[in-house]
Amino acid sequence: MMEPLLKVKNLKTYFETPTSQVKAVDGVDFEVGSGKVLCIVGESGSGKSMTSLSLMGLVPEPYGKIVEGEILFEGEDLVKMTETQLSSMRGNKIAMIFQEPMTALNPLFTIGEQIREVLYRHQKCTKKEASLKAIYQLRSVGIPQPEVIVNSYPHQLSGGMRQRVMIAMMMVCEPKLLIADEPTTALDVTIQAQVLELMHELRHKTGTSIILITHDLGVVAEMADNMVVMYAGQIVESGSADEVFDSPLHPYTQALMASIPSMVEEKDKLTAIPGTVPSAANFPQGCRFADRCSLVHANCRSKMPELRELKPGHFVRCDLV
Amino acid sequence: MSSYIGRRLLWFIPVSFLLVTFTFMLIHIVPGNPAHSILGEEASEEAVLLLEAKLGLDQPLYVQYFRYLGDIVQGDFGNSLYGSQAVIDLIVTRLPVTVELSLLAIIVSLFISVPIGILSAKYQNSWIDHLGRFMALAGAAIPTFWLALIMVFVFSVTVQWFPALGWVPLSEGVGSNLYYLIMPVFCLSLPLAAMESRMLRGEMLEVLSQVYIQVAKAKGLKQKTVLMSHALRNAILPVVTIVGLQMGGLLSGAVIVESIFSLPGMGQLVLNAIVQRDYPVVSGTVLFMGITILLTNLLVDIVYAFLDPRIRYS
Amino acid sequence: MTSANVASTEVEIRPKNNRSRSAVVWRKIYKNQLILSGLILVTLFLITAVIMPFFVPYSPYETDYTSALVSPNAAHLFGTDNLGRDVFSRVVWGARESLASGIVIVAMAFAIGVPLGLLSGYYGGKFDEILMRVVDTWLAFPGLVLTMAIAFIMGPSFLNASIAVAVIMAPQFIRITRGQVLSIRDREFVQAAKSHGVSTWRILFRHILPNTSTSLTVACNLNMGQAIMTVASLSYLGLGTPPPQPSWGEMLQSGTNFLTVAPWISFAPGLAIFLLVLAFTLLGEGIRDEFDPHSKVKSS
Amino acid sequence: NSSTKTNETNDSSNADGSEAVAGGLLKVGVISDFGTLDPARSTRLIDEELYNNIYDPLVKLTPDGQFIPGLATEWEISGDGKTYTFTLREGVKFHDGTDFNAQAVIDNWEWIMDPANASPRSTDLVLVEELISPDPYTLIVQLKTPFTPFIATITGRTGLISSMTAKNELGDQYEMNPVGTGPFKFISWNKNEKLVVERNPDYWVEDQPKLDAIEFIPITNPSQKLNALISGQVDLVDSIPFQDIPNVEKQKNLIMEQKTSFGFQRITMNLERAPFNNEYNRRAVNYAINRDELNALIYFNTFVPGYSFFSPAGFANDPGVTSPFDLDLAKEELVKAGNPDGFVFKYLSANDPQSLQISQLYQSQLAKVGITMEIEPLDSTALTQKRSSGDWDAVGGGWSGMIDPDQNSYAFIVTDAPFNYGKYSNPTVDELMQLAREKQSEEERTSIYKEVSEILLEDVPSVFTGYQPVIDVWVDKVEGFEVYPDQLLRFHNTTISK
Amino acid sequence: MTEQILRLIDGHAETDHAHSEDYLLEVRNVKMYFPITGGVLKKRVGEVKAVDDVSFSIKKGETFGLVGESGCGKSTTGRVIMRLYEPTEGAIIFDGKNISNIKGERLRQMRQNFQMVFQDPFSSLNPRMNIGSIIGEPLAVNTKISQADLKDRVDHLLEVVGLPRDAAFKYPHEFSGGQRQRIAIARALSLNPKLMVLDEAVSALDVSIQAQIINLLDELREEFGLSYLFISHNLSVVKHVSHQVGVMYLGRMVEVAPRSSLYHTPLHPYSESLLSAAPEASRKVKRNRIILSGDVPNPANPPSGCAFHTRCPKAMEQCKQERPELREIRSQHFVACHLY
Ligand SMILES: Nc1ncnc2c1ncn2[C@@H]1O[C@H](COP(=O)(O)OP(=O)(O)OP(=O)(O)O)[C@@H](O)[C@H]1O
Ligand SMILES: Nc1ncnc2c1ncn2[C@@H]1O[C@H](COP(=O)(O)OP(=O)(O)OP(=O)(O)O)[C@@H](O)[C@H]1O
Ligand SMILES: [Mg+2]
Ligand SMILES: [Mg+2]
Repeated sequence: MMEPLLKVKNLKTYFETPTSQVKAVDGVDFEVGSGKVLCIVGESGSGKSMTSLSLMGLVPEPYGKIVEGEILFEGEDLVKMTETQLSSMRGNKIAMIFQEPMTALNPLFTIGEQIREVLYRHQKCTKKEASLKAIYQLRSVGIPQPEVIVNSYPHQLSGGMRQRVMIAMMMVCEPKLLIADEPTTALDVTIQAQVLELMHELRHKTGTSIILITHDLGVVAEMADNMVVMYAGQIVESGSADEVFDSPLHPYTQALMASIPSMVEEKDKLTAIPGTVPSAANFPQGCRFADRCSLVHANCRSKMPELRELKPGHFVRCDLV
Repeated sequence: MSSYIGRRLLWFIPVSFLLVTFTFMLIHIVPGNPAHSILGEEASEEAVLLLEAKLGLDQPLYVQYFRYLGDIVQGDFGNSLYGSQAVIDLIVTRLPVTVELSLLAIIVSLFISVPIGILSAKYQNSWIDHLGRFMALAGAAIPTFWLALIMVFVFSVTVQWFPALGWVPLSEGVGSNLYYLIMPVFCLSLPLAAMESRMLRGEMLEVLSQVYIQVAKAKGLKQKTVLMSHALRNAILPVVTIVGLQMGGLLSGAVIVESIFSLPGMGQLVLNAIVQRDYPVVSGTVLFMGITILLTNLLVDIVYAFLDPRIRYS
Repeated sequence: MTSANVASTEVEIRPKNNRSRSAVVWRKIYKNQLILSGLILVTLFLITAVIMPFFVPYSPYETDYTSALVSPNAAHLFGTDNLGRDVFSRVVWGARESLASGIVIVAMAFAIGVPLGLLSGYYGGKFDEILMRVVDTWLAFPGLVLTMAIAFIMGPSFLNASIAVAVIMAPQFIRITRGQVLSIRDREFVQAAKSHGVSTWRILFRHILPNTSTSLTVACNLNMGQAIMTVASLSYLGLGTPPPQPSWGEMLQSGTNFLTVAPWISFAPGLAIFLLVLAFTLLGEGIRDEFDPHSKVKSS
Repeated sequence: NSSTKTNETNDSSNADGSEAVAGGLLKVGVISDFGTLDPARSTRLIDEELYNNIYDPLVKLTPDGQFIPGLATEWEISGDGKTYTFTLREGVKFHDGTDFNAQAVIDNWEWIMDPANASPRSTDLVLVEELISPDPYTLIVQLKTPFTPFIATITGRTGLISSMTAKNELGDQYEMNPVGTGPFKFISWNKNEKLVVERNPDYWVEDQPKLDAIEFIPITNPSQKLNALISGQVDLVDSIPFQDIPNVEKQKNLIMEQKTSFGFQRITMNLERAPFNNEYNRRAVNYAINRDELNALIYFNTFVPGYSFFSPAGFANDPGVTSPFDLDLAKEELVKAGNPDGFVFKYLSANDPQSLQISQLYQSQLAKVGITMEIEPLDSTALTQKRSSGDWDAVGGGWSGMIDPDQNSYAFIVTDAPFNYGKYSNPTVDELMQLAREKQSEEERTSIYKEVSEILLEDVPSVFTGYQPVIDVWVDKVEGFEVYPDQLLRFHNTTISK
Repeated sequence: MTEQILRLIDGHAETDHAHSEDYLLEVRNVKMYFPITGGVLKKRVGEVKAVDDVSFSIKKGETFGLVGESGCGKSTTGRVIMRLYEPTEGAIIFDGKNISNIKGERLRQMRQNFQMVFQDPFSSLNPRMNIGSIIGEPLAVNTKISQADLKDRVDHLLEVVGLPRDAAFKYPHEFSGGQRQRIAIARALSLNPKLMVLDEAVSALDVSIQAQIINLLDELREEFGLSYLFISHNLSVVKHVSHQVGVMYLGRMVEVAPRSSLYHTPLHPYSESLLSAAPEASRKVKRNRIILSGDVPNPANPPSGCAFHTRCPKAMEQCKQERPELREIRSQHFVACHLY
């Protein structure tokens, strides 16, 4: 089998403040194949964003740190790279889209300036070439009248447009990997559909691999080749999307799916998961889902279950299955 | 934006009207008869009455007010009670000193504060930040007059590097003009620099936590570009505004600095006028300073509108 | 989701073992070096002002022919001034004037500014427009110059100087309060209170005012420092508390005449002003850092 | 009875013969900026400091207080003391080229006497009945009553003659564009920065003035004066804070000279209300004030303690007029007054640092006998108003002094005189003071003043503390400058070496 | 008696629309316009038609779901009903009484009948008040309840929403988002309202928590016979909770129908594409997506005719000119579209 584009091994990203230690990401393993879409789902605070920032080498200074693990991108360990090496990767080979299109663009620069900047940084090109490329790129993400838009400022655009601009900006160097952290959460459904459609298209056109982070299982179902379910800084289940949706194995994944109202089926009552996510500042010793799990067992609280490969490519962190 | 600026300009009228009214009240409802102070204690009652009539002080207050208003509109700020010089002439001859002093102070303060602010924010909670912050806090807490005296004591009297006082007009050479201004400018700029660096640090921290900074980093931009182009440009805008709004504080500081270093500026003028109860000069200068401050604020607003596309294109 | 993100950070702010609210506040204060050092300094000055005068070795008023301009020694910690008065005793007594002026001024400015700011921010409309223009005008006066003029015209006294400074300071409180009210007015809990039929007064004083307290505390502290400094400047210019009442500004002023022969006369009060102003500034900045990191109170 | 005329050339010769080079620019630091450059409108001493360089008086003073001819070459006083006949100098021109003559003097004085001009100097000429000019260079002044101090009066501002042509032409602007006959011509005045005068090449005294120009630079912050001298920004200052005296002495290139002034310092008491309507209380204060301490702490031993109006600088001083510093005596007086534990009174003080220091010292001294003095500092205008309102108990202050003893006493003590704030009224004193105005011999007048001083020491309408010095300091390259007890600066004979 | 008088005062002819006993709330042709000011003098230069001629009704004990994209006027509708705004036009009839113009004391009394729960559980609770006073406040200001009774009532309400009693002494920041939303619900329940306006009440919560709250709301509705106006942009949640659903677009109601009717056979092209765009958490169901082009137009300057015609795949010439009225196409199924 071909070496995957990205391979994350036992990634641990902690926040160490003088008073506390927050295990935001606590031992995460996954792979992304070339041209594939990997979706990471999980509830708020489960470490999705920290995982993606770790991949980018953008863990918030000075308290956040990757304390352990490897991030092998095309065989090279990003964790060991210097800041200079990393920065020449960012926006070039690995790009990232953020959640809030409203605040993700610098209000004082025109759209054109913000796109051209990437080109100047990573490619040798003249002003003219950069301008042309920027316009071309804007057109390819479906922005009408790109010649006009390049000279506008972000506040003149709607949310959907801004997210398109973000995508254009990040795709301009044709990265191998695009990380999208909840790119559609802030958008309306009809606009979300447009943006997801756009990402679909781009992936087919450019062969870029995508890590799509979301808390919306609907989006996962729509987009994912493979998926990872995170809970409290850890992966509880991962595998191909079809597998996981068809036969979710972890009690959390099962409960999560049952808790979502459906558009098609009629559900009389939703299955709510009782309680709340444990605080990242002091996780319980054993399984982190134990307190909310309906199948909980005495062992669950004492020993942390391992992530096991139950079926080929389908991993679960639960000793009960 | 034109309506934004238009509104600003429109408001300028009632606000300056209020300003004129306040200055009038300031001077005219206070006890103390200027005629007495001009004539000295030997003056006869008769002489006082005559002078009052000459100065129009015998009129009812509202008549005086409208006359004052009329004069101001025509650019006539009245005459000094001592030496009958036109107040506006007095102001105009002193203006260059205060303007130069203030401008230099602003420039110097920016030279001090911008690096401190940036470094403090960049290395938040490191020793650099602690030092920068302490300097900023201390700079704001040092009484200007004390600082000035210590500087005179050290640099003029003890080591004799700089002159203790005095002023050389620009026309007599830029070098000596600046040489005489070094200490006053420093004293005046220190509190300003302290405030600016505090503000800049705050703004920088705020901006650095914005998503678009993360985006800039995610684009692979060099740290320096992120900091100096993306972050600083956003952070400095409000700081510039505040600096503009500091005109009042600056002029107040100028009063003290000018009096200590015997600079023939507006601060000296108004301080002496207050002590001599030279009412027309006091009200004229206060009014002039007030209008200057209003105009600066107006200018800052307009400049801000130009610098910030969110206002420019609205 | 933004709010959800807040939730996750909220989780860790949540006190362990259900610590009470005041315990949390104390812990934060203890952790924050700015607040802590400011608090210690202010406390020291408060002690100095309230208790110390009863323990100082000399009367701050008594002149002594035989011991004028004595440099600091065991008997006179900070030396004596040109009239033979003990500088240490005078500095200790001067703390009263400085602290009192700071408190009086901020209290007056607060009393003028906060109600106006509350009303202006909450009701908006014409009243707000006009008040804001008045405030603009008010702020357009060169502060110290106006203070000087007022203090001079009314005659030098503690109260007059304080009134003059308070008058200049009040618009800042209007602005800060108004700004806070504007941001709180549209928060959902105010909407909720309205929809429950809570009266306007109650909304203003129960819902809005308490939520401005952090900003106002910061403003009070920062302005306290500024007030003390301004009063010292006025005293320095001979417009503050008249002698012989020991006042730092006045001591510094008269000390400057002896800078070359007896620098200690002006050094001690200068340092005292510096430290006290610093203390309040530290406190203000610290509180803002710790409890109100996102508000940008525009300092004057 | 005529005064001597002295040869003008006398004062231009250098005693040591080292001929200083003519020319050069002298920079003079003065205590504050000038108010008006028109002597007829001036009330403040600072203006007067300047005037003798731009204007000439009819009669000049010497540093030791002698009268010498100025614009008047001779003067004669009639036996009844009411007619003064002046012979005026011929060939003198104002800076604007117009002639100086008797009509000029008359025009000047009539301007002052015209109530419409509200001239503060009009009090100097109230006794004038008539001004007659029989020929262009003779002026006869007819007084209503005999007034010996008249000559002294016209050594001051009233005796300085302006060009009426210029004054009429310029109107109010004359205050900023003075035209006199003096050794220097006015060039420019930039308020708060400097006032420049330039050598008058046509000055009527040969070889004078020697300087090319003078700049008067106000240094309002007194503690900066010495710094300005040391750092070379000025060559001469008109005064120096007393506490800087030791420092001046340490500087090798600085020359300091001092003279006791004509004026006096005192505490005046309001005799119209308690506690000072009680003479014992007044005496108690007099005994409790320690003038030696005042001298040491405030004046750095440059002060001359004193007990009357009359400074040793003038002729009327009598060293025998004195009273002891004695706290026991003070307490006895308090017992007699009926308030053995002392009393409380309100004291008005000028608002400048030195006055406030003095006030605090008094306060501390009086506290030792149980008297509580409450200080109310006021700026000069407020002080004047408060003082005339009568709502006060005591007021401090002094008088810078003029040459004639009458100028330093009459207006302060005679019933209802303008500066008699405390409302002292003693017919004997009134009579004696009037008599002293009419007598022409110094001896007679001295003995009258001694009598008055003794009465005042008994009645204590005010507590005299002594006489301030006039101190000028200059760098050693300045020569030919002399200190005058009236504090005025006269640079006609001054030179500066490069 | 009083009721009749009140009706007379309100002066609204009620004879036209026969008042049906089982409707708790009727919204009739409500318009809410906000002025836009501009220019140097801040003159009124236009208006945002945030809610433009909206009508619907809610039955007792039922939930009316209101969906639509951001800015379409959902919240404004809710607020007008809450009388946080006074409607520009139209009538709001609550329990047979027109409340659209009442003021002062009457409004205050009326308000006890309807309560609101807001989207953001973090800003809808006063951080400076403890939970006890937050929940008790509506009671304290509206009734003359004794301190002890108040405490009992608060305890009871806490129990109802599933929070421990000692929560009363804590402050909002000590609770998670879901718990806070429970507190907000408890507060809304305190006055025994008949109608609750839930403005995105579950949108900010994680799915697992969201399910908890939805279940809670369901229970409360049954227990207290409440009616809900459930505002949300999440179609599946609306589907789960509502009996009737209204779809809004640019300030107008484009479709109102019973839930099943709407979700099975949406009639309006906008509803259709909206439903098709909503992601479904299942790999099995493959739906045909209708992807709309362009953004929602600016409500200050809405398109002529049918506001949706700029994005409508089935737009006709008529749509540009004429504004379609809301008409009953099928039983209980109202649509504003020229296609029908
Ligand atoms: N700057 C920080 N300092 C301390 N802890 C942090 C910081 N940023 C995040 N965390 C913690 O790290 C954990 C993971 O956060 P992360 O942002 O990755 O969650 P997420 O899954 O992206 O959540 P969401 O869906 O809300 O975006 C959380 O518990 C959070 O509290
Ligand atoms: N107080 C107001 N003043 C002026 N315009 C307003 C006001 N409130 C709302 N609007 C405008 O009315 C329109 C409808 O707003 P509303 O908040 O009702 O939308 P919404 O459907 O709730 O959207 P969202 O899903 O974003 O909450 C928007 O264009 C908004 O800008
Ligand atoms: Mg996230
Ligand atoms: Mg809404």
